[in-house]
Amino acid sequence: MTLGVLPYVLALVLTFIGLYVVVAKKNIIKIILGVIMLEHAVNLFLLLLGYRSGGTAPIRSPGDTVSAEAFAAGSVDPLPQALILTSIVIGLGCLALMVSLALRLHEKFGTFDMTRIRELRG
Amino acid sequence: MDPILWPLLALLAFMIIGSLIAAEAEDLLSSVVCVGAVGAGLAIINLLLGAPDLAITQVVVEVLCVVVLIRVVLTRRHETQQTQKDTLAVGSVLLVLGVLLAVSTWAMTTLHPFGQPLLAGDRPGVAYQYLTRGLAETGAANHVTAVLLDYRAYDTLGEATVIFVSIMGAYAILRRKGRIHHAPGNEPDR
Amino acid sequence: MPPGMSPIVRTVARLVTGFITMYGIYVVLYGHVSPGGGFAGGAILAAGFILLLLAFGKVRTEQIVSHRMAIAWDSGGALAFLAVAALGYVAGSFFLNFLALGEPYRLVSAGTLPLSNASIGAKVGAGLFGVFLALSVFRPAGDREDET
Amino acid sequence: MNDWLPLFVIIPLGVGFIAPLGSLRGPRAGGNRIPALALLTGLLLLGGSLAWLGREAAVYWIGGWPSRGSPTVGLSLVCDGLSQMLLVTINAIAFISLLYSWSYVRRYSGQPLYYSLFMIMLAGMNAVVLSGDVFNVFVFMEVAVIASYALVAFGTERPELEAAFKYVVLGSVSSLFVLLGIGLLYNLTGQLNMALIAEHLTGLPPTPAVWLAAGCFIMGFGLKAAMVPFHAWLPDAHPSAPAPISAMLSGVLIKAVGVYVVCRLMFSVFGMASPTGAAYANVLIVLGALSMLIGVLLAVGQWDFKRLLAYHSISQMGYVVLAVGVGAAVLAAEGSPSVAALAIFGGLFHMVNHAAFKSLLFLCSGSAEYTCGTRDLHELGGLKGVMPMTSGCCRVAALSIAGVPPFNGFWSKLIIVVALALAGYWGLAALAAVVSFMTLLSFIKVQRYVLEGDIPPRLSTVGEVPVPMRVAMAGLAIACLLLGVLVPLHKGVLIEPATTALTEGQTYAVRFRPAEPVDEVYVTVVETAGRVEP
Repeated sequence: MTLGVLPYVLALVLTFIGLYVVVAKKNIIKIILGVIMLEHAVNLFLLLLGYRSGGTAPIRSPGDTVSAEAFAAGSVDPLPQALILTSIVIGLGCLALMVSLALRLHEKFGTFDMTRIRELRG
Repeated sequence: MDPILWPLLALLAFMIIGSLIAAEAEDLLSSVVCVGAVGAGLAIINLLLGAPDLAITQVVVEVLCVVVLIRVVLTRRHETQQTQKDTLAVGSVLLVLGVLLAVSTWAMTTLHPFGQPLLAGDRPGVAYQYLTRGLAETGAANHVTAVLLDYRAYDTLGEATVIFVSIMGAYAILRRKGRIHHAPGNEPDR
Repeated sequence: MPPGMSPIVRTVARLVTGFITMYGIYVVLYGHVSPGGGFAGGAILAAGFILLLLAFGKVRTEQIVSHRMAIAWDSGGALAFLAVAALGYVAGSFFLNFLALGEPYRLVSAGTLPLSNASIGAKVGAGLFGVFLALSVFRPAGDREDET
Repeated sequence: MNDWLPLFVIIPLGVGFIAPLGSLRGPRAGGNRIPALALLTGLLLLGGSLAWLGREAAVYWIGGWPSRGSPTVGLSLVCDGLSQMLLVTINAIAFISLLYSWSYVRRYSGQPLYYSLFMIMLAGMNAVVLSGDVFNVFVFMEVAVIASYALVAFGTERPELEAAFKYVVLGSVSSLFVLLGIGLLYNLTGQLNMALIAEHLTGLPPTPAVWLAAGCFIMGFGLKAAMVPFHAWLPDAHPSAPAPISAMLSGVLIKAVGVYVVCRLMFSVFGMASPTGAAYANVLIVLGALSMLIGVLLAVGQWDFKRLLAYHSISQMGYVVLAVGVGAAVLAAEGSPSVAALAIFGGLFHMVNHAAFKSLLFLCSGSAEYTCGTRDLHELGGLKGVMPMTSGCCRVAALSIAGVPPFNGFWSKLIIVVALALAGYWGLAALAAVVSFMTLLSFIKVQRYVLEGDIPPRLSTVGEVPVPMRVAMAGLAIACLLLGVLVPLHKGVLIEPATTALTEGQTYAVRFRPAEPVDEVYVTVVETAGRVEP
């Protein structure tokens, strides 16, 4: 039934909006924003994969003495969360590089417009 | 249906609208702010779907990204006069992306539906082992940290290296002079 | 007008930075018990230092955390994490959790996890602050300050 | 010996973390200590990888998890024939590039940063080749690729910055598609270990979601391997990098992070025997043939030495992907296994040869740029008299890539063309021969304008490059010759195990899954290849 897959489809729509911005826009900052949007969309997709209806965070509080199996039956999947943490960090790393490049490009070419930069490349 | 489905769909709609505004906004600063809003929406969805670690990390990283981008854009946004929009290229890009979106949506219908992942089924994958044996074998109450730093610690070594490399890369790109002295005829631009 | 922002921002920054740093250290060290961990806590620490940098400008912040210190802590944190992994390698197989697990829900439990969290927290905190320091050379007004 | 595997990653990472500390004590204090340390590490890794050649497949479980009685929760390092071959190629080219950059990088500021990024890129590539877990491959691919972004922009001049920005954006987009593919696989199989995913995929019907996952992987890793529809970044990125980095990028990075992962996923995880195997094989064939043809067509008209080499990289990688694709098609159609093995053998052999002669060509172009200061073929000329060693090595490399008999390029191209013909793809065999001829023309042009002819007045005072650069180039030239002449000697040790690793396809799942404890229902690992009934 398609309603069950609706959140995945909306995450996919976000992915393609980000892809559109990266492909169609000419301004460096817009391209960087497109990559950030793409990262948000893929992280969201991984998050939706791990959810279990009625699930709680996979963290045991000192108070509960429920058995391991019962805890496992009630909690959300921790593995996609670990993947997303790694993906957020990788996204931050790429952003740091892109912003550094954008600043140096602006310093050397004086503009953020990729078409003018490609002409002036020399 | 699932109690959290309607708030989730509302937040997803908010994120999609935010992304569209960020894509089409003329002024760079408003685009940056819109992307910040999309990130904040994602942080709230993290809380909704039971991922507090991610919510903290997402919020703080989002704040840092938006601060960096605003500093970059603050004084350099006067050059946003759009070069003439060649509608043919934009149209063809939209067409291709539309076809790809349709095909992937059709392919996604065969996934396990939202809310009933493999973990909830009778043959759970590796995540069931992490949940049942996490506290006993690693002693960590936070199973996400148990996965990150004990079961799959090698991944986290890679991750720490990613941060290290991107920072050293940023230093390398931002240093004052690239080449010290040049071969004859290969002078720097200015 | 001294570099950085208005006096109001500077006084608020002076008040808040202590709490932000304390909260960051808490999130790093209690990563294996409560939500958080090396990356979240490190990012919070970096946010605290960046607040200082924005409020007081580059020169004053350099006296507190200099660029060279940021690189040293970054490499040091990375080497510490690799050392924890190498000790595990010596004690059996790579990344083995060789310390005693202790009783759960306490600070000193889960073997090497708090050590790994601390080293990653230091690394991410110093690293992000270092990048922001390097980026801040391009002042908002667009003219280039003296090179660090 | 088995637990040496993590050292291939720990040692370069350790050196990579230590190197920036050298820049703390003032710009000149580092001196020769860091380059010497890096060179020593490169030599150590090369020796270790050579010692690993010819051993049977090994698995190393990280964190000691399976031995503690719990089934598959940890990460594994897998070193079978294919990984051993790539390990040797990566570490050999890395050692020679380090030797070359000993004097080449003195022209750049920030030497400690250069060696730190170089060693971490090397560690990332070693880790990708050794890893047995899909997400682990993704993370260490990111490590290697982010290091290469910064190294491409190391010269911080106008063209380098613009090329590096395009490379970062396209690289980030392709990595996110890989992550999408991993998410899809996790939803379907609940596993991340490649062996277990393969095992679960055999049980699953070929639903569209599996095709979407495979499509995401091909798109993501295809861009890293510069296959045609996604090759736009390579002709800008590789020429603008410093010469030893161009050698590493073209010689090894697009193989270890691109073609190797595509082969591993297509053969071992998604499997050729499944009904969809034929579809995957045909996709590879189409991509390979397109890359081969378009790469050489674009290269013929080039007058910038390094851009010409970059386009040829795309074309030569097209050969590798085409040969492996044809081998996969024969396997999928249950054709004669010997023809499939021959095609895959040709493809992998050409991958190793390409690593050797393309790196040498980039190093020679770097030497020409080091002394004459220009990359434009019009302004070069007559280097034969002035730079004898560089010209000799350049000639050897040009003859190898063009496929002239005594050198290695000829043998691998010959095997590929023969395999294509035997497999019944006559059209593609003819295409491969035509492309090889056009490559020959292109490199006759290169030799004519760079080596022959009279020296332009401006370059008359040009001398030979410093000694470390000459030794590095000579080493690669000898490797090109030996790889070609001693084929019967080294094929049994180097290429054959890699071919069998691929032709055995999904038995990868049986061989590299950990031994389950007896009380569990799973069967223990059996060496013989066979279908696993869970």
